[in-house]
Amino acid sequence: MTELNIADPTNTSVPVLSVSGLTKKFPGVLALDDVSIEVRSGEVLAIIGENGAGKSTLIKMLAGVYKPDGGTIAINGEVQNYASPADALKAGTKVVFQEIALIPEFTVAENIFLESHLITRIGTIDWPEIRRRARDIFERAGFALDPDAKVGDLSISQQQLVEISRALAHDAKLVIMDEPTSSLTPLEVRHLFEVIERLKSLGIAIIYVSHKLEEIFEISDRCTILRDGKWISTQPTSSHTNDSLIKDMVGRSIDDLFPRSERKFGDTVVQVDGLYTHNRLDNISFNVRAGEVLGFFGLMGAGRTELAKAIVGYDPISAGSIKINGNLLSPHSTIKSKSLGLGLLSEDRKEEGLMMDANVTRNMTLSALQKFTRGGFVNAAAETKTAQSFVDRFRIKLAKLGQPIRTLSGGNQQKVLLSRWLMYGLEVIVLDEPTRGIDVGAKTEIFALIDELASQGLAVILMTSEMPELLGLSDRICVLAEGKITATFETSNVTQEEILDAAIQ
Amino acid sequence: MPATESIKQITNPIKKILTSEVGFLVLSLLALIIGISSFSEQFLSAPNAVAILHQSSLVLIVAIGMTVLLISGEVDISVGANLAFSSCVVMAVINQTDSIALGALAGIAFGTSVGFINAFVTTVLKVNSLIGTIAMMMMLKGGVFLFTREAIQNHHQLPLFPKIATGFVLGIPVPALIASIVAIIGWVIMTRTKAGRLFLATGANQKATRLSGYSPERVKFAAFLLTGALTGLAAVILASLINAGQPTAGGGFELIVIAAVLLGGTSLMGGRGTILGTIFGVLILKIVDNGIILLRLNQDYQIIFPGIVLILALYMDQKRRGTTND
Amino acid sequence: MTFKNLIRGTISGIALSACLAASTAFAAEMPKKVGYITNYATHEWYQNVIKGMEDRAAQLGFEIEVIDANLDMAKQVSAAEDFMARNIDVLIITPVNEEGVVPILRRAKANGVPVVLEGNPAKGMDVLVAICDYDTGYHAGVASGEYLAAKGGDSARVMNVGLPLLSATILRSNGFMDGIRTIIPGAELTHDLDGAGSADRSQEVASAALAVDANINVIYGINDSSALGGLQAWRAAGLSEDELLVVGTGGEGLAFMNEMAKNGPLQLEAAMFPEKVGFTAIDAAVSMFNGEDLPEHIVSPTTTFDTASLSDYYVLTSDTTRQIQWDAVNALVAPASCMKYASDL
Amino acid sequence: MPQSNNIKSKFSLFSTSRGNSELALIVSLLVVITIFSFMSEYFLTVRNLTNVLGQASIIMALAMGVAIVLISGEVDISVGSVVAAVAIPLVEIMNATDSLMLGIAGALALGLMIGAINGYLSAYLRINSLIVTLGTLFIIRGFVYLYTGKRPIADTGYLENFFQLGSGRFLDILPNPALVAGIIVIFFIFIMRHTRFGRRIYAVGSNAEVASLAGYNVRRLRFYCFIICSLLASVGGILLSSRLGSAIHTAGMGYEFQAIAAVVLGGVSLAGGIGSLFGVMLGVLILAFVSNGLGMINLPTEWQLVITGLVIIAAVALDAFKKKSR
Repeated sequence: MTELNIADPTNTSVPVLSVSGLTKKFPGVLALDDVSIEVRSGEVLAIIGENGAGKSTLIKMLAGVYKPDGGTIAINGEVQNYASPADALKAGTKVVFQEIALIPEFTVAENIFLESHLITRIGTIDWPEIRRRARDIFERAGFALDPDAKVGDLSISQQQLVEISRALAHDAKLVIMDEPTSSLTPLEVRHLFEVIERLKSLGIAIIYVSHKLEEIFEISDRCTILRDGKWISTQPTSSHTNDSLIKDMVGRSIDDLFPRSERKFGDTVVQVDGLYTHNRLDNISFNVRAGEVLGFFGLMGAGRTELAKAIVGYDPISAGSIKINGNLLSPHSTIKSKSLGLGLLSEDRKEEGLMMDANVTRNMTLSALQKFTRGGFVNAAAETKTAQSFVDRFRIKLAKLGQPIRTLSGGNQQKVLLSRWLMYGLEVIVLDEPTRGIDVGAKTEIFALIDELASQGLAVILMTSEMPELLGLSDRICVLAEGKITATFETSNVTQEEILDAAIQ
Repeated sequence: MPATESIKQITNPIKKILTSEVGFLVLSLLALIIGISSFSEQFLSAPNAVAILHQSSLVLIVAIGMTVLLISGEVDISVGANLAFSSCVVMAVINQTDSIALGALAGIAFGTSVGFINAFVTTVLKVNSLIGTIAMMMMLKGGVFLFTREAIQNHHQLPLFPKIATGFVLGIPVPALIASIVAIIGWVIMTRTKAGRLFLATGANQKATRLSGYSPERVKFAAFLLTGALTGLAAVILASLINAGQPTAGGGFELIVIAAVLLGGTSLMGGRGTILGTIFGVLILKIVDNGIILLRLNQDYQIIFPGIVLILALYMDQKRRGTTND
Repeated sequence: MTFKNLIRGTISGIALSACLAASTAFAAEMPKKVGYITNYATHEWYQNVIKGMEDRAAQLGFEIEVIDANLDMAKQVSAAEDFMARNIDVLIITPVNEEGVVPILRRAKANGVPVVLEGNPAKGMDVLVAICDYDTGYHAGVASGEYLAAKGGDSARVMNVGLPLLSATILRSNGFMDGIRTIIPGAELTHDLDGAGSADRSQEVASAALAVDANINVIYGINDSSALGGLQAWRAAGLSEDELLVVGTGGEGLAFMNEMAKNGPLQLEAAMFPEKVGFTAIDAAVSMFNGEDLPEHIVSPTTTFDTASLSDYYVLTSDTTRQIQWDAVNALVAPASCMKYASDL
Repeated sequence: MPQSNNIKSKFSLFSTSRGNSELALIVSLLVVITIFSFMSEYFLTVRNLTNVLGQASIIMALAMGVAIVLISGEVDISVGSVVAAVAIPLVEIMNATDSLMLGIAGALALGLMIGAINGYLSAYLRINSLIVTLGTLFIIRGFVYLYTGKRPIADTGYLENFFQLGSGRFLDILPNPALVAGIIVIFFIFIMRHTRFGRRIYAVGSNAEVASLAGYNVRRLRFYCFIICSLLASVGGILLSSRLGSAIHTAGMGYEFQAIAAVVLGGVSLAGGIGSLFGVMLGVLILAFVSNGLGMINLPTEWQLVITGLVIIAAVALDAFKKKSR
């Protein structure tokens, strides 16, 4: 760890990681089928693929979570046989999962030594040594972290740094990052890339898993593509184009990610005036017309989700007014907002959207139940018929309507949740990160759906941290920073730089 | 591993039949009936059936409310103490007014108001319902003795009152008839109405339910009120059965009710459960209870068996579903 | 044997009452503070015991403080500690459990606090004021046998709604069966049930038992709740009440009085006069305070009365209150010792 | 004891929210003591205060165990029955061998076995621990009744050290049970703060998946927590038995509710991962002093129940309110 040898990515010594013929079966599915990869010291290997391509199965085997059914994993040429994630870490592999694996109640320093708290001679925990070692790591890696801070109080990007510090504390030779930027702001992404460069310079091999193609081009040296559990290709990233990557990933080419039909704006539907919440939003005012997509862009913590939840009556407001077609949202509740035709598609499908054990129909008809209800009784036949029509219309892939929603893919789950509101019939829909954790194929379909809804006259408020999505879908863009709207643009005459400038204020 | 599980379910048709919500319970019940009746011929006699129905009725009425409440993601430990207090209220009001109807109404109203306070403490004061209703149980157990120092008798000797619970309509004991009506209404609510959907939705995902334009607090409020009202109704029957209001009644009642509901397959975490399952859960527990007396076993087994049955049932349920709590 | 016992008991009982009366009447010193740790203050029995104590203490001009162990032995030990911390003069205890109270007696002795036990004897005690549970059941059994015989019956099939949790209640049940067999030797214990001492549970278990075999003619309850719960089960089963005899025990509240007023199956009540127990316990406490010698067991009288003689002992003064007839109760004589104790079980 | 700024800051009274809730508990305890000191002249005496420490010792031992299980993300409500069960081998072995130590060993062995059963069913078979321990609560009590025939088992040898354990005082001032409970409290506060084992329990309760990724054997850790809990309940059972000089079949009934109430009052989250044993100790003492004080001022049981219930609801509601406004 102390030696800082600058690795040459092209050297021919033993690779840090060499995987050969790795196979994993689950009952009825071949999740990973004979995959071989190699990563060398100081190299970034990107792994891309749609959801279900086998990326997470591969990572989990490298992390020691799953046991392979076939093939080998070798670190520095030594074949490994992991019984647990702790073994993988001992062998030098550290995975930074998308869902950060830290204990929020513990301090930064304690989390770094979570695997094995440093102890004194008598076996008690050596707190001073833990703090000292944590500080050493931060100094060496250049992280601005406080060892005594509680992890639960840190931002996601700071928590990632804690995770990376864990890798350094254990002299990891291979760091695997699973969708590390999905919750990061552009600025934080820049910081992360600097950290990755520093890790490379420390001779650490990196596997970088992401959906975001522009990041792949920027950070990775080589790129492995998986599809349906199979290895498709491994090439220097520079030999790829955007289109060639997408084509290899989905097995077909996607001509246009963001279809845009002709939109006709109607009257103003949403009027928000001087909105405040007690801890975040600060004098928010805007209007949205029928058939218009208003995009809200902001860095992490700028208040996008807070705004989304406040305008639909989910979270309380301290001042200001929200009017839908001139009707005041009062009392401030989701019951009232729904009656005014305003609804939110939450960013957190699992926590705030799905009823995991319930079936597809039940999930889809939750908001629109009243439509099938006469005198309190639900007409199940009408309900099923309507649900089926939405399944057909949005091409939701499922075996039967009665299957539990947890068995659907993320993209199909999202379509069900969108159907939940469309079945009800909204005037305004608030979409908070509508494509988070959804693969490219399904994303395109959802983009098209949003476009179609707008062209049919729905007012759309889109909260997003993804620049292409923002620019591809919105008619106008509001930029949020620290709970305030710092700028409003027409999408047709704005650049990414202008938007970022406004967001960083 | 959700994906594999679904495949397991689809690929194994035999397992699929066994995973039907009540299949396992029906089999257990049949096994019990056959087992006990082969040792005791009185088991299947009419008087014994009536005795089982009487006793099951009280538990079932409250268990229907508890099922709805657990499905909504909350619990009420105070039902036993509420039962005792409400039965005293029933008898006291009958003594005051000479009206059985007013007494019954007062009992149900009292039970409901306890449910109201539980709902308030849980949904407004945001106290965990397990803790809040344990505290309510303590307060009711104390409060009932502030209300009456001793069992309240049927002072005016209204002969009609004790006859309600011991009477028959169309050959069916009245309590069983009332319990059946309650169970049918409960079943209709949970399977056929919007309200039932909202109880399930609230328990399955409270945040999603709120975002879908409903108030989970109101839903839970309704579930607590329902549980309280049904406890009051059970108290009317109890008072009629023993022809008195008994402040010490209902000891351990909450545990039997909850055990029966859980045995019936309702999830402690909310969002899953059926009225049909609860009916079988109650019958199984009460038949075991009855069988122990019938077979002249040591009555101490009456607390051992439910414990074993409960653990076993949950284990089997988990095996059948192929899920764990991990 | 039993007859002899009875005679002996009667004589010494009279002597004792006289001695107690004398001691309290002439006692120069009254304790300032007497503490009573009851078993279960919310039960009617103990409420009437406490009432008797309060009335007697008021007569003698001091106050009594009560702490309720609420059926928790640990709480009883704590209560004893609390009383001793408050420098109580005499401690009266109704043990939640006769073994669990032994260390308290030892500690009280070490602290020089005299202790009167009520209800159950325990090792290391100085004095016990109690009714005789076995005797009470026994005499009720004899009376039942006589009642049945008088009606021309020669068989008794008994459902005992018991409470095997406590030794006192086991003694009552055993006494009842032994007593009834002195008149009807072939009396049979058809059902021996655990009704948990509560009306609702008694009703439940009795219902199940009657479903098995409803061919009984006597229901014995170890307390009034058990007897009435058994009777309600009988009614719920829709059986004829003509040939049924119900025998209650305790006479602690109003429930049995209401039922007896109907002149239905509840014809006999084994009354235990909790007020008298409290009264006697206070007198014993005063004697202890003055260092007088007392017999180890002071028996508080019980008797079995029927619907006709009920009013000799208790009169309803309103819907919710009753008045004990002290003259009649004080005229009852108690034996010096019981026929059987818990230690004989 | 290794001390660092980190730990100091974590547990100092003013710097963190955790510290705040402990401070609030200390203040509450002082308020309770002050109020009762004015209401009864005997309350604020060395004798009474030390008495209360002795009286609280049993619930204290139980609460420590329950808290550790709750922190690990599970729950154990069988502790009340364990208290009664372990007294049986304790007294039986003592009577047979005249050795207190052998008796204690027997009691702890039974506690270990019960803990292992609870732990195996909950941690390894992954049956919901609330239901498992609800089941064993019934089962153990039932077997206690069966074995004892509902008769007390006396310490026939009158072992002096057995009496002294429950009723003697250390240095003539501190009741021995309080000394035992104090040692347990200090030992486990230390374990939970300063050993890998303790920190791992917190991690498991906070997020079992993260803990598993960090290489912890989550199931085994939880299994150990159940064993610790049962062993501590056994210590409670031994202390109670020594105070009673016998094994009593009804001992410990309802103690599970008292222990959980104290643990939650002490700031342990029912969801796991959060809470300190120091807070739990304060929670136990608050309830013990309230109970003692109410007895000192001669308040009847019914009022004590009502007030204890109100105290619990108020404390938990206040805590929920604080969390919300944060």
